[in-house]
Order: sequence, then C-alpha cells, then structure tokens
Amino acid sequence: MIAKLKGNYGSGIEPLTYLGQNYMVVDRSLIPEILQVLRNEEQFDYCVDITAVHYPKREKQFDVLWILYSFPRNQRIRVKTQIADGETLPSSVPIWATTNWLEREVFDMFGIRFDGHPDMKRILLPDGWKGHPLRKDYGILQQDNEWVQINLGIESGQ
Amino acid sequence: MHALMQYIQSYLDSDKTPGGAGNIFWATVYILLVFAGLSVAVIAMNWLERKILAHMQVRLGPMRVGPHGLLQPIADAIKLLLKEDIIPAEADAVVFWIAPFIVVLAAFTVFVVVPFGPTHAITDMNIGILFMLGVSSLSVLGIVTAGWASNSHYPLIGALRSSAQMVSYEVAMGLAVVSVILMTSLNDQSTGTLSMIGIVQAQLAQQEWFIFKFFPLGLIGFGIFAIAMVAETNRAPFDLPEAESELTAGFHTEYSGFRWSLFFLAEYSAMIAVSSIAVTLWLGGWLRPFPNLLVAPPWDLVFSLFPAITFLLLAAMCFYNTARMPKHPLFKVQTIGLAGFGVVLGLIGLILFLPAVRLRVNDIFWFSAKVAGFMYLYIWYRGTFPRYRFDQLMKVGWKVLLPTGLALLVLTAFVGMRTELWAELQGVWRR
Amino acid sequence: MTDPTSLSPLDLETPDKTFLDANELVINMGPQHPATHGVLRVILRLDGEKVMGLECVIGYLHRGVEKIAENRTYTMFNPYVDRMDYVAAVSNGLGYCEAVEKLLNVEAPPRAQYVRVILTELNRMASHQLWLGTHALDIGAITPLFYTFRDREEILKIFEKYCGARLTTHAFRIGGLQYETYDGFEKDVKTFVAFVRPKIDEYEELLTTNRIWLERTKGVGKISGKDAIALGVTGPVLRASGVKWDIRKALPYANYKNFDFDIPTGENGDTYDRYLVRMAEFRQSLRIIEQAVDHIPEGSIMAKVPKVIKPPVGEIYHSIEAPKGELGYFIVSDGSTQPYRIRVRPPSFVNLQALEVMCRGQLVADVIAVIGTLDIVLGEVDR
Amino acid sequence: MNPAGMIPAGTNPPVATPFFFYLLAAIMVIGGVMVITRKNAVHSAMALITTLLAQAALYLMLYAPFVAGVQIILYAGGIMVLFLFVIMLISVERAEKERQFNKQWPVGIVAAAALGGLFIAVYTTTTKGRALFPEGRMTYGETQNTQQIAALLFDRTAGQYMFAFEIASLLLLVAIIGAVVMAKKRI
Repeated sequence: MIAKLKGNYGSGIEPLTYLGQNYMVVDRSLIPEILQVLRNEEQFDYCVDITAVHYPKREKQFDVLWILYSFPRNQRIRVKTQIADGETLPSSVPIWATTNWLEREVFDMFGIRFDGHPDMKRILLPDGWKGHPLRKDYGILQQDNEWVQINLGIESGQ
Repeated sequence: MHALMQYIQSYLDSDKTPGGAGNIFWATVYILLVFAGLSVAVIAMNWLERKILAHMQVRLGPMRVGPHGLLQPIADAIKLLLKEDIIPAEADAVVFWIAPFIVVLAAFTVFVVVPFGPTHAITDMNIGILFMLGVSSLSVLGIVTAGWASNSHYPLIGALRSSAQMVSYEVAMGLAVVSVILMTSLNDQSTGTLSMIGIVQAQLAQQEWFIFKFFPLGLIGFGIFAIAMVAETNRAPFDLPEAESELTAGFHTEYSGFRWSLFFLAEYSAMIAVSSIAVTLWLGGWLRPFPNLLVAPPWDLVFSLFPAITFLLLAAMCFYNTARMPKHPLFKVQTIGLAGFGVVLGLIGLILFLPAVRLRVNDIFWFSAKVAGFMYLYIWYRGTFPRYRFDQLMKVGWKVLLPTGLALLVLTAFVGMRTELWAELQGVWRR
Repeated sequence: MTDPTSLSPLDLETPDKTFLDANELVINMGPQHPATHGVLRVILRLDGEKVMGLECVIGYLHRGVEKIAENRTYTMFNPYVDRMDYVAAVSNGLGYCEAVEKLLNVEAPPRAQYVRVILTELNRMASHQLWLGTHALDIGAITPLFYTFRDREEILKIFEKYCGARLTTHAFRIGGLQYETYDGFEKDVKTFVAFVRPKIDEYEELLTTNRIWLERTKGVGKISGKDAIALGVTGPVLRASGVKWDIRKALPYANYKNFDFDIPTGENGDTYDRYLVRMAEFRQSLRIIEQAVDHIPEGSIMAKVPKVIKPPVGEIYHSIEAPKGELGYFIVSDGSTQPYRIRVRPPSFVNLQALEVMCRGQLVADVIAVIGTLDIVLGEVDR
Repeated sequence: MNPAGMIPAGTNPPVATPFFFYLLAAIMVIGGVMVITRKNAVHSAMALITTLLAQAALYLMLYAPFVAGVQIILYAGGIMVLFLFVIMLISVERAEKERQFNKQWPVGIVAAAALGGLFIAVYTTTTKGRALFPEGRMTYGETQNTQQIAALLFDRTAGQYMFAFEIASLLLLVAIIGAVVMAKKRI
C-alpha cells in the first residue's frame, strides 16, 4: 500500500514506523487527496481521531494528525501533516462523518480552521471565549478574564 | 333542644344515607368523617408507598422520623406547608392560583357518592356513577390550566399530555362501566341503575360479583377499567405527564410548597376514588367475600370478626418490632412510640369486637380492604414497570381498550338478553 | 456512509413563534435535567413530540485534562485519567499506563497483567451496572437501579480493599500495579462471581421480556453498522449494530489473547440490542474473570521502570476497549519528564455525536432512551 | 332548621332553596359577563366553566340530576377541555392586543336589555296584581326523573324518541368522522 502511494505521490509522502506503529508524514497540499484515497481505495473506513500538536518554535507550528483504522485490514495508520499558524485544512466531514466534532475540538483547542466544515465553532469552551488553550503559549493558569467577568459575574475563575 | 336531639336521633333508625334521608346534621357529620378519613388515608398511603416501594427495592425507606418512619408523612406535610409558595414571575398568577384548587375540588367531590356501606355514604344519587365519572373528569381542567399558567414549556407539554391521556382513557373507562350497568338490569323488571348503592345491591341480588358475571366478560370489563384507571390517575406505567426523566415533573413543575401538596393530595384521593369505583362496580362494594356460598349466620359472625382480627394482627406486628428494636438509649423514644402505636391499634381491635360496633363497621372494613388492595397494586406497578411512551399509550387506549370495550358492550348485551333473543329467533323460525 | 449533508447543523436563530404558527417548538433539555446523565445540554427542535433535529451543547465539565497533562510528569498525570470516565476509572488507568509503557518499551510482568485484567473486567461490570440502572430509570423502571447498585457495591468493596478507593481508584502504576493484591483477593473475586451471576438473571427477568420495555426499546434509536462506523461509534453501540469488533480481540492488549471469550453482537442496532449486548458482556466479563482468577501467576508486580520516567522522543497511540468503546491515548514525548502532548480519544465524546442521527424522527421520550443507551459519562465527554 | 316533625316521610325537604338559587344565579350571571369582558381567552374559558358548573347545580336543584350529570360531563368536562386546548395553542399576547367588541355592541346591549325586560315582565306580577302569563308558570315535580328520561327514550311502549335519538347519534358519528377527515392530511 505504502509503495503504491509512494509511487503515485512521490516525495510528498514519507512513511515511517515507530514502536511498531505506522504513520506517514504527508505534505499539506496532498492531504485532501490522500485522505480520500485512504478512505475509498485503501478501506480505512473508520477515523479514530483527529488531533494536533503545537510546536511554537517551528516555522510550521502545527502537526495535525489523523488516526485511521481499517476494519477489513485490521490496521491502524496515522497521517500527519505540518501547517503554519493561520493556515487552514480541508474538512474531512464529507469523508468520515465522525470528524465533525473532532475538527471542532481541534479548532477549539488550537485555532486551526477546517474549510468546508458545516458548523465550525467552539465545542468544549463557550462560544465567546478568546484564545486556544492547548497552544503552548497559553499558560496553564491563563483564562479569558473578560468572558468570566461578563458571563459569570465573578472577578476570576480561579 | 329536645326537637334537635330528636332530629338527630331520627336518622339512626332510617335505612337511608343521610343525603337520602335529607338529614343535614348527619350529612355534615358524614362529610367531615369522609374527608378526615380521606386525608388520613392519603397520609397513610404516602408512608406505605415509600415503605413498600423501598422494600421492593432492597432498601429500608424512611426510618428516622418516628419508629419505622411512621411520622415521616407528618414531617413532610409540615415541611410542605412551611415552604415558600413561589409563583413564577411570568406566570398567570390568578389561573396559577386557582388550578390546584380545581384539581382538589374535583378529586374530593366525587366522594359524595362513594358507598362505604348500604347506608354509609354521604348521599346516593340515582346518577351516582355518572356523577363520579363526570366530576373526576373535571380535574383535567385543573391540570391543563396549571400547565398553561406556569408559562413554561415542560409544564405545558406535561399538561397537554395528561389531558389528552385522561380524555382518551375516559372513553374506554366509560364503555367498561356501561357494560356493568347493563348487568345491573338483569332482574325481573329489567331496571338497571346508575346509583352506586344500587349497583352493589344488584350484585347482592344476583348473588355474584360482577367480575365473575358472564365469565370472562365481567373479567374483561374489569381489566379494561383496571388499566384505564391507572392511566386516568397518571400513575406508573402511564405516568407520562410527570415523567421525571423527560419532563422533570410535568404540569406541576413550577409549583412548590402548599400548592404542590394540593396536587399530591388530589392525585392520591383520585387514586382512591377510581379504586372505589372499581370495587363498587366489580368487586361487590361493601359485600364480604362469598356472600352467596357461605351464607349461614355463623359465617356472618366469622367474617364480621375480620376487622378486629386485622387490627390485632397489626398491633402484634408493632409489638414484634418493638421487641426487635435496638436496646440502646437513643432508641428509647422510638421503642416507646412503637409500643404505644401497637397499644392504640390493639385497643381499636378490641373495640371492634363489640357487637354494636362490629356490625356497623363491617361494611366499611370490607370496602376499605378492597380499595387498599388496589392501592397496593398501584405501588406494585410503580415498582415493576417501565414507562410507556406517549404514542404507545395512545395506541393502547384507542386501538386496544376502545375496540375491546365496544365488543364487550355488545357481547354483554347479547349474553344478557340471550333467553329473549332465543325466544324471538324461535318465533321467527316458526313463522 | 451517511450523507453528510443530512447532518446539517441546527438553525438556532429560528424565532420562538407560537405553536400554531410555527408548528415547531425549540426546547432546551439540560444542562440540569434528570435524564441527561450530568451536565449535557440538548437543544431539541420538535414538531409536536417528534424530534426534527437536535444539537448537543457540551463542555460544562471541561477541566482541560490535556492541558494539565502537559504540566505534570507522567506519574503525576496518572490519577488525573481516573477523573475522566469516573465510572470506569480502572479502564482509563489501564489505557494510560499501557500507552506510557509502550513508549518506554517495557511490559508489565505477568502477575500484574492478570490482576489488571481482573480489575478492568470488574470495572467494566460496574460501569455496565451503573448504565443499566440509570438507563432503566430513564425509561421509567425504577427498581433495577437499586438492584444494580446493590451489586455494584460488591465490586466497589473489592476495589476499596485493594487500593483504598472506590471510584477513582488509581489502581495501576506505569510498569505494573500500585499495590500487591491483599490476602483473600482471589477468594473475594470468586465469591463475587458466584454472587453476581444469578443477579444478572434477575435484572434480565425484570426487563428482557417485559412488554413495555420491549416497546420502549425495540426499533428506538436505530443505527446501522455502516452509519456507526462512519460516525466513529465504538464499543457496545457498534457491536449492537452487527459489527463484530472488539479491541480486546482485534488488537489485543494486556494479556487478553490468553483468555477465551466471545464478542456479543446485535442485529438491529436499536436500543434493545444494545441492552442485550451489554447484558451479554456481563457474562463474558464473568468468564474472563473466572479464567484469570485461577491462574494469577506468582512473581513481581512491577517491571523495571526508572524512578523518573523519561520516555525517549517519539509518539505513540494506544487504545483499549473501555466499557464505553475505544479509549485511546496519543502521547507525544519530547524526552523530558513531562509529556509534550497527550490527547485522549474519549469514546463517550465520539459516541455522543451519533445522538442526532439516532434521534432524528423519533419522539422526545426516545431521546431520553437513546441518551441512556449511549452510556455517556460527561466527565469523559468534556474532559 | 326544620324540626323533625315537620318533614313528611318520603319526601326530600327543600334546603334553603331560594338562597342557593340566588347564589347560583348570581355566579352564572357574573361568570357570563366575565366570559365576554375578559381580554385573556383562558380567563374567559374559566369563567365559562364556572357558569356551566353553576348551571349544572341549578339543574340539580330542579331535581334533574341526569341533565346535571350530562352537563358536567359534556360541557364542563369534555367541550371546555377542548376549548382550553385550542385557546392555549394560540397566542394570548396577540389576542390581547385585538379589539374586544365590534361596532354593533350598542345594538347588542339594547337587545339584551329588551330580553331582560321581557323576562322580568313574565315573571313578576304587575301593579294590578296579575301576571302577564299566569297560567304559563310551571311548577316542577319533586322527584328525580332519570328513569323517566330513559323510559321516554327507549321504552318499547311509552318510548317515542328512539328513532330520533338513534338518528342524532348517527349524525354525530358522521360529524366526528368528517372532523377527522378534514383535520388529518393523510389517513
């Protein structure tokens, strides 16, 4: 499978294995196509999770990961790409319906937008909240004081 | 003064209800007695329900207030009366205020015609059963207005649900009742009756409880009524209007304190009321068991001893539990209280042995015992069944009970008239 | 695969007109509602009593577990995972410990593995018992709740004897067990198995053939296997839709491959099948416990793990079959004592997403039943 | 209170009849006025229920318990619940903004006053000491008439209205089915 993908897309894909778990680092531009191919041709019919990791020191600050599983092959794979702050990704809701909330959570926590998502808004934090807590520059004690004061009527949530 | 005493005494020899005899004094006494008894019954029912349900669910239930929680309902009542009476700001205050009273009024008024014995009823109307069904259906008005006046979504949905439910089940209920009224007309003059006392007397005259009449027709009618009456009183498994998991508390979500307790009171007295209808119509009202088989005077004596024996047994239970109480100074008051309660019950039991009391109380005892059986059923249902969904409830009401009730009515008429019909058919054949 | 356009979001700007004019009623269920199992808020759009659409509003219990993890060492974070799905704390701990062990490339010793399996399966039963009680309560049967809680108490007693805690147990350590088993642990577990087996029949007697229960659950909240996979639904909910998939069998972890057990599946994917699947899982859990408890090997309970846990640079995704479904941990290590990033893949969160698909076209009362049957724990949904 | 000796055996002595009559009549009149003057439709409905119940009580006083029972079941119980259903589903706020009486209300008042005058004329004696219709007054029999109603409707020999009764029931059945057909888009 990897060989086939590698043949088709060339240097955009870098298949890797760590501790027996397969993952591939894919160029941002190939993402929509690769996900589509994985779903339709390689039978990765279950999107386990979407998440992101923030590396503030890098130029492309975010790693975004899709963890996929294939029922017929009983295999798990991770697709990983790097994007810069403010860059958007294509939404995979048309491919896996489950990614609706998962993408919303990534947006909520990291501020990464997904184009074409039916309802891109915060999910765990309140709608008017400022800041994306899982970014590394967001302190552990930090909070949106303004929101807390307006909506909860208290000085501070801590 | 003498004339007054005479007026009071003149009723004692009569064989009529106070209302029937037109005796205002005794009618007032009966009204007070019935409503006091009803309130006590509701309070007792509150304790029993919690206790029985608890034991069904492997727990103890109220244990703290009084021995075995006997004073719990009183504590609850005090709490409810002292609670703040909240009227939501957006509610329609006047209607919100009136609604619980409509419900209570409807639930209490029906007891005017409930016959606890041949003379033990406030009055005997010749439209008794019609009156009961009609007045009890008025409580729908209270529920609807309560839900509407709260000006909130959940109570409104609860109120709409409950009124739709009550209106639907009234139809099936009515059909079952009519089949009984047909049965009452099976006598020489073929005169049926709607009077509650008359229905019981018809059962006595025909030497058969109507539940066994035209087996299995009477049983089916009773079954329809028994299902419909649970739905009519909004109890499990038909407690959708108050479906806690869906609508929090249904139409009385916004009520608190005293007004809420009125709904509670109305619900329980409505349960007692419909149970009394069922007892009167199918289970022979105040008649003791086996009025037709065990007719000899010794049997009368045996059955008239039941009330006293029941109270003595309850007293014995109290004493047994007194003996089982932990021997600890902290439990001293509770132990004494329970023993005192046992003594009171025992005394009542002994008084009930007196022939004068025994004969007067016998009817009331059998009637109450039968109603109590229904009350236990209510609790049992609640402990056992999941809740119906609204559309399923309607389906049961309209698609199962209603056709069954109609068929039952027609069948009862046919079976009741079978000899006449047969004669008619033979006449046609000969011609 | 469902047509994604059918999952259109709700237009909450619909003005609240009167009913006759709009024929539609927007009703807010929760966050304080007896049947939403915590602080879940569901905005229902109703036509009469029929659900036209709904939207879940979650996050009321958000505590930022993932952010906390980045500021704690690996060991310090271990108790935090118990607080996510607090009903199945042992499973959470198992997933986390195994994920870190994988990252460290160590394996727990056999004795620890066996005890882990026993405790996890006991916890699965406790979780299912809590589910059954509350689910039946939502549907209106109040008695099963007390039966299941009575029996769940026995499990919690075993936990308490083992580690001192009943709910948030923190039973495992990275590399093995927190504590050696107490004297009589095997006996207690065996007694419990013998005790609880007839009790499960008792629950079934109350519900399985009860007509009202059947009417309330059959055909309610149906979801096909295909839809379930597309929506990422896992656990008993997926299996009830006919997909025979259990991580314990598919990608075995701990030492589940040593045990003989079946994966119960349903056919129709409705609430009743999910009930049956979970009831069957009770029995399978008992089977596993019985097999495990007889063969607990002697030996150490801890693998050789450094005092200060410092996994090499790398990342790992490890998932286990929690009572609710696939519970995954994605851990990125930068070689320090603190995880660089921990992502929890919560089964309740993903399963809850299926609520809209399952409830559309059903009645309000069914929403309650479906929320119950999804077996969500808001602590895990919101983390 | 009546001394016991004054009551003939077997009859029902009237109990403060005029008092209760005027009480119920007053309730009815006040209720009727409230029905048309309340802006809130639910309040109007409640007033109407009060009126209907008072009317049922009046029937009871006239020794017509069957009519009273039917009044309670049908009007107060059945029809008013449906009224309330409909009223609750329409917007009260909007109804309150609308004008309550239309332009013909003076005509209505005149008509009502005329009718009232007629009633008074009929039921009071004139100054000359004779009533307008002295023989038109009816006294009711003090027995309950439920059985007579049944006999009149159904009895084989005395019954005259059996056919009419059945036809009326059939008409109602048709009306019910018609209502269902009109209300439901698909059956």
